[in-house]
Amino acid sequence: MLEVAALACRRGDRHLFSDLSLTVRPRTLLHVRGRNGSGKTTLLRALSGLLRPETGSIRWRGEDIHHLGDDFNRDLLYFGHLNGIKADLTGLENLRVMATLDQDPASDDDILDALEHIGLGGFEDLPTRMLSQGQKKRVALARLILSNAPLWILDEPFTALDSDAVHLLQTLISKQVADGGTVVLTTHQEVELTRGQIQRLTLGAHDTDMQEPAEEAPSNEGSAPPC
Amino acid sequence: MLEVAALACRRGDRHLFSDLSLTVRPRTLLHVRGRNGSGKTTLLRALSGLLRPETGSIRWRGEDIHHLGDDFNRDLLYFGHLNGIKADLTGLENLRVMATLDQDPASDDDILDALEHIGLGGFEDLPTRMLSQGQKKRVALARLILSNAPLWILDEPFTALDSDAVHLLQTLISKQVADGGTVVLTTHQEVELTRGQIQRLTLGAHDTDMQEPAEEAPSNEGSAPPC
Amino acid sequence: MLKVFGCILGRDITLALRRRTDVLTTLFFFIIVVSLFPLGVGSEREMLRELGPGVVWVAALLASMLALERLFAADFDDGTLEQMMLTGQPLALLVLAKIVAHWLLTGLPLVFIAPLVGMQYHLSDGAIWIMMASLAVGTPILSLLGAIGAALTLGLRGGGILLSLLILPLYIPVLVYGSGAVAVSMIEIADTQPYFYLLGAFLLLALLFAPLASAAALRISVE
Amino acid sequence: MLKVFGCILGRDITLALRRRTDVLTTLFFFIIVVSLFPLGVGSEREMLRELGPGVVWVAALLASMLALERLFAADFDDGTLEQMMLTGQPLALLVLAKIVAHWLLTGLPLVFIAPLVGMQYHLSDGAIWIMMASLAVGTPILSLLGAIGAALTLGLRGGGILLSLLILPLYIPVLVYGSGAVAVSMIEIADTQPYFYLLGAFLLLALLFAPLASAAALRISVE
Amino acid sequence: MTINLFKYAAPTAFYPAAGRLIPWFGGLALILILFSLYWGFFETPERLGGSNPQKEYYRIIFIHVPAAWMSMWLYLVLAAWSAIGLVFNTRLSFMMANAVAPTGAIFTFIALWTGAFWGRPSWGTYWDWDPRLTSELILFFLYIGYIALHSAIDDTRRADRASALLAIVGLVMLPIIFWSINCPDPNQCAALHQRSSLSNIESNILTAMLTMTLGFWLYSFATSFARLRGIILLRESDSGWVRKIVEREART
Amino acid sequence: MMNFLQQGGFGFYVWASFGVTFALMIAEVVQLGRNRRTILARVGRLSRLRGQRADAGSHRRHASESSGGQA
Ligand code: HEM
Ligand SMILES: Nc1ncnc2c1ncn2[C@@H]1O[C@H](COP(=O)(O)OP(=O)(O)OP(=O)(O)O)[C@@H](O)[C@H]1O
Ligand SMILES: Nc1ncnc2c1ncn2[C@@H]1O[C@H](COP(=O)(O)OP(=O)(O)OP(=O)(O)O)[C@@H](O)[C@H]1O
Ligand SMILES: [Mg+2]
Ligand SMILES: [Mg+2]
Repeated sequence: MLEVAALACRRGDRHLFSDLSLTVRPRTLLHVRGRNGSGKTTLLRALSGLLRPETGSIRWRGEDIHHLGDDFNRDLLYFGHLNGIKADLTGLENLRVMATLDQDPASDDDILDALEHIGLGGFEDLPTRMLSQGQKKRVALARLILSNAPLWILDEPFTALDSDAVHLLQTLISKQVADGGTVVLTTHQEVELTRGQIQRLTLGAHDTDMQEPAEEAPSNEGSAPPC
Repeated sequence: MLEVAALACRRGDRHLFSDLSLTVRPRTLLHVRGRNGSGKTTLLRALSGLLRPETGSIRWRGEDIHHLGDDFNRDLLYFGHLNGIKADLTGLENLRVMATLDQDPASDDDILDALEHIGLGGFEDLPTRMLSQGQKKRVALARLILSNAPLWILDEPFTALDSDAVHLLQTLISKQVADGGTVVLTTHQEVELTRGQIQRLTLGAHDTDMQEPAEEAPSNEGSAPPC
Repeated sequence: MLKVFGCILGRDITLALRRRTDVLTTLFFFIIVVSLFPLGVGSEREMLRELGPGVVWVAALLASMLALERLFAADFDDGTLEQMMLTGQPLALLVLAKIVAHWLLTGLPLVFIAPLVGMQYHLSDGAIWIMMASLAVGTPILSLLGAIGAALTLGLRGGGILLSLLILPLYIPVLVYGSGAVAVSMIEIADTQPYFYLLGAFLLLALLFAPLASAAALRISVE
Repeated sequence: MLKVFGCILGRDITLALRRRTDVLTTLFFFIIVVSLFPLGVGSEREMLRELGPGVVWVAALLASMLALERLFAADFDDGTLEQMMLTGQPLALLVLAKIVAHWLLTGLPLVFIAPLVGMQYHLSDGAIWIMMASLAVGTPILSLLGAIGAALTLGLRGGGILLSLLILPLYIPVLVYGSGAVAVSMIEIADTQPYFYLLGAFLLLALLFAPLASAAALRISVE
Repeated sequence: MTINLFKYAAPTAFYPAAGRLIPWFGGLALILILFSLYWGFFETPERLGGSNPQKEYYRIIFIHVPAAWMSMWLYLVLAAWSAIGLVFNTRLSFMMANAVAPTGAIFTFIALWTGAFWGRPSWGTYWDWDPRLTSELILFFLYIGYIALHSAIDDTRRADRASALLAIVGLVMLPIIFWSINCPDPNQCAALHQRSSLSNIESNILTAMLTMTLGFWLYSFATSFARLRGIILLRESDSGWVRKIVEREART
Repeated sequence: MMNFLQQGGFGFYVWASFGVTFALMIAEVVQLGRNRRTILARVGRLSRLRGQRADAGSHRRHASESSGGQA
């Protein structure tokens, strides 16, 4: 269970949201929505512990995630705007390293199966640098198949994927939720679940003037504009 | 009119497509589709002259684009996976520089109008580094409003945009097509046009074994895999 | 034409001034490298005086080279370089504008800081003047030549160090004549003019060909 | 624990070997910088011998620092660093593994190339041995200290040169004692042992604290 | 006492308090500096005594030594605030460290500059690689490094924390660096260094020097408080109390 | 007076030291004053902008104002 209490975040000198409280139970998908720039990425990074919020607390199974530290990380799978795969390693090697670090008991065969499953059969021993944008993303998503972390945090996982891959990913997410996991994701598209329930959070909706910049950039003064 | 004859491209050691011929007339949108890794980006970069194709020719108004050189570039607006805006300049300054280089006669007021129109009113004097992913993309898309290039080549312009912005962009594309322009784009979503006609090209569909890597990467040999 | 040149020049200078420290870091890098030597080799006055010109020029080479790494890289990473190549303006012109902006921001300050550094090495006033003059003629050559290397190594991992590998050997003539001029000026009888003629000729040649070569290299790298 | 350490070590070494040039470039940079000096200062034997230790050590400083720029940057750019921070393994351990891999690839080769360089400066055999030993003890300190700077400047524009600004002053003790040991070894009566004790003590301290500080810096930078 | 401290640890409370203190610090600093200038130029002998008597240029001592002391003291202050900020996660401490850095760098530069202009008449050169001078130069580099890192990072929070960590690493390394410069040869280190002491300096000179030190000290309080107020305004600009202040000060 | 200025022939060194020291200190104070004014102006402009947000044209005016000011 992920509990967020009185959370406030700011980037630079802008308050993005404040006093955000919510609880995400197991078997639930939290779909964070909002316009461009409403702070979805910021919220997800705060939830995964990468960014320390201004105020407020985030608890996982009753304990503050910053106290849990590495224990929380072991329960978490975060997937950000960047794929987190090395361009010079092959898909197989990338996933092997991640499995070791995550202490997932995935053998090479498991990894090859996962790659096959995600539609990269035949590409597993190509350095990922040689893959297209969408294929790279697929390699990263293969971790979802291998991991048994109960909490997934996915930031716009559907971009750059073709419709096959989108479908596959939706199946994976449904399965994770059905198996008692928790998923937090952002996407501008709609998501459907076959089992489990969807909880929606819309950022920046109740109060549109949050969309305004709080302040001009300090470095922006004094120099002549180009051209 | 954009004419492609017997085009073949390869990336690394893989043939992506060969013997591709097509003609895109004015008042037409060419929607390039295909699975992840089918070569859409490669084709678009070839069409814009950034990448020299293996064989085949690309003609714009009857002349080879590599002979036309800068004259072709003046007719072209290319929009790639990268936004092409400087993070340290404000939206206004970015667009001002681009307008000067493109020799568009856009005054500051025109630019401000365009930014307002694309939903960035109030953000125009913030360095774009302070904007979210989608907001940055919007700044880049404001060029579409300012430019009067007859040929647009857009590589996945809809990613990271929220539904408002997607709608706006579709309107812009419709208008360009209606005004006698040519648009080439890739996206995994469907596009609709209010006027003008849509031509579709699906890459890698006729021949699925192209999805297989032709050859293993040379740099991949000889060193032990990690972990 | 001139408007486009001015636009890019202005853009790059604005960008640098938005991050004022960027400009200062090159300068301080130069000062720090120069100051490291006496710590490594000891501080005997006579020896430092002999070392001075060489150390200053080697430090200038390194500073210029390190700063060059970012000449096109930033524009490449955010896609603006791609856009510049598609604007219908001669690429060599845009490249020249970028190089000039770069030199104004990283090369020129070295000329002005040279007296300070000369003092640390106990150089005479005359030698310091010659050093300033030789830096003023030599550093633009460094920027021009370096631009070719920067364009070639664009987007490669470990670009910085690879760049130095490509470019440092090309810098050798500038180093030899630049430090030569200063060293010779410390001897009464010798004449520094031939050194400056040579450096000037290099500069002209580089000014003519380097932008073209860099533009060609950029086209290859962006593909 | 050991498995994780080995995994990261293996990963980084594999990555480097996939791009063999990366490893070689550091080495060549070192050689080129060392070779530039005789061109800049003249080739008098006596002076070169005196200069040798200092120049070699300054070049080692610069080479190590330049290579460090990429220590975390590549992982940061493609998001793998973020992932490493979220794996539930102590970050300091992962950082240490990365530093060790980095030293094996860029520091150790300098030790083996030292005799070649020593010859260029007409150093005696004894001095060359001492130089190799001092590099072997000193370069790990450089990698460890530099990692802190590399973590702090992660993802910043002009990172390379900023890094040098931050880190070169911290390298001074290593420079002083490293080159001091070699210089002293050329005098008959003097004893190099205290130098090595000092360097060894530094190394131990750095080994203890630098991974922790780098891990803290990474957490700050990735935020 | 502790309650008071915590009260002033909030930017809200600190801003007006600093505003009230600045004129006092500034005024006192001016008085002390003017006094010590008068004393230093008119009430002290024309040459410094000792084995190597120096002529009138020794008066540079009245700014050189206080500036050198301040440069080192302010680095300590900078590192201390940084450490407090990192440990207790108080925003004001980071701002404090930020506000002190430029003043410290200026004093370091002054020490270098005046030392150079003292060295020319007394040693015949503007610069020598004497340990003391070299360490001061390194201190200058450390200040510049702190400032450069802070301004290279856009996100103020990251900038604060990163440069604070750098300041602390610098503080740990400082003694090691200074010591390595002071004693480059561990075999005969003890013999190298001799300290000139203040005890045998004439008391008039000492008076002028110490008043100047105090003056510089108060001056750095005034400037860093003023800078701090600016930083607070910028960072808290979207909170209500800052808006009120701005409206009030726009009227006056 | 002349005597005082000459400082026993070392006037150049003494006055260069004292001059630069106090010039730097005064420059710092002046810069702080200017800095404060620009900060107040900017924060003021932003809070006014917030107040005016109701009417849609305000962003425009604000932006052109600032670009005019920069040029
Ligand atoms: C650029 C050149 C110089 C620099 C960077 C410099 C730096 C310093 C520093 C850091 C201190 C404080 C050290 C301490 O308290 O132990 C100091 C004190 C002092 N310096 Fe300098 N100095 C320079 C040149 C000179 C020269 C040329 C003289 C006179 C010949 C001089 C005379 C003194 C004296 C008398 C003190 C105070 C005595 C003491 O506290 O031990 N300095 N200087
Ligand atoms: N590095 C940064 N420095 C300062 N402000 C930032 C930074 N990154 C983002 N912001 C600001 O924070 C706000 C939220 O950004 P965030 O990336 O969380 O938005 P998002 O909801 O993920 O948007 P998108 O749908 O475009 O990805 C943006 O409005 C932007 O102005
Ligand atoms: N730099 C490269 N070097 C070698 N091969 C590459 C490179 N970039 C892409 N490829 C290969 O070219 C193929 C086509 O890539 P491209 O980026 O054109 O695909 P795409 O259709 O745009 O896919 P996506 O929908 O994922 O963006 C990929 O299968 C990939 O294996
Ligand atoms: Mg986002
Ligand atoms: Mg693509």
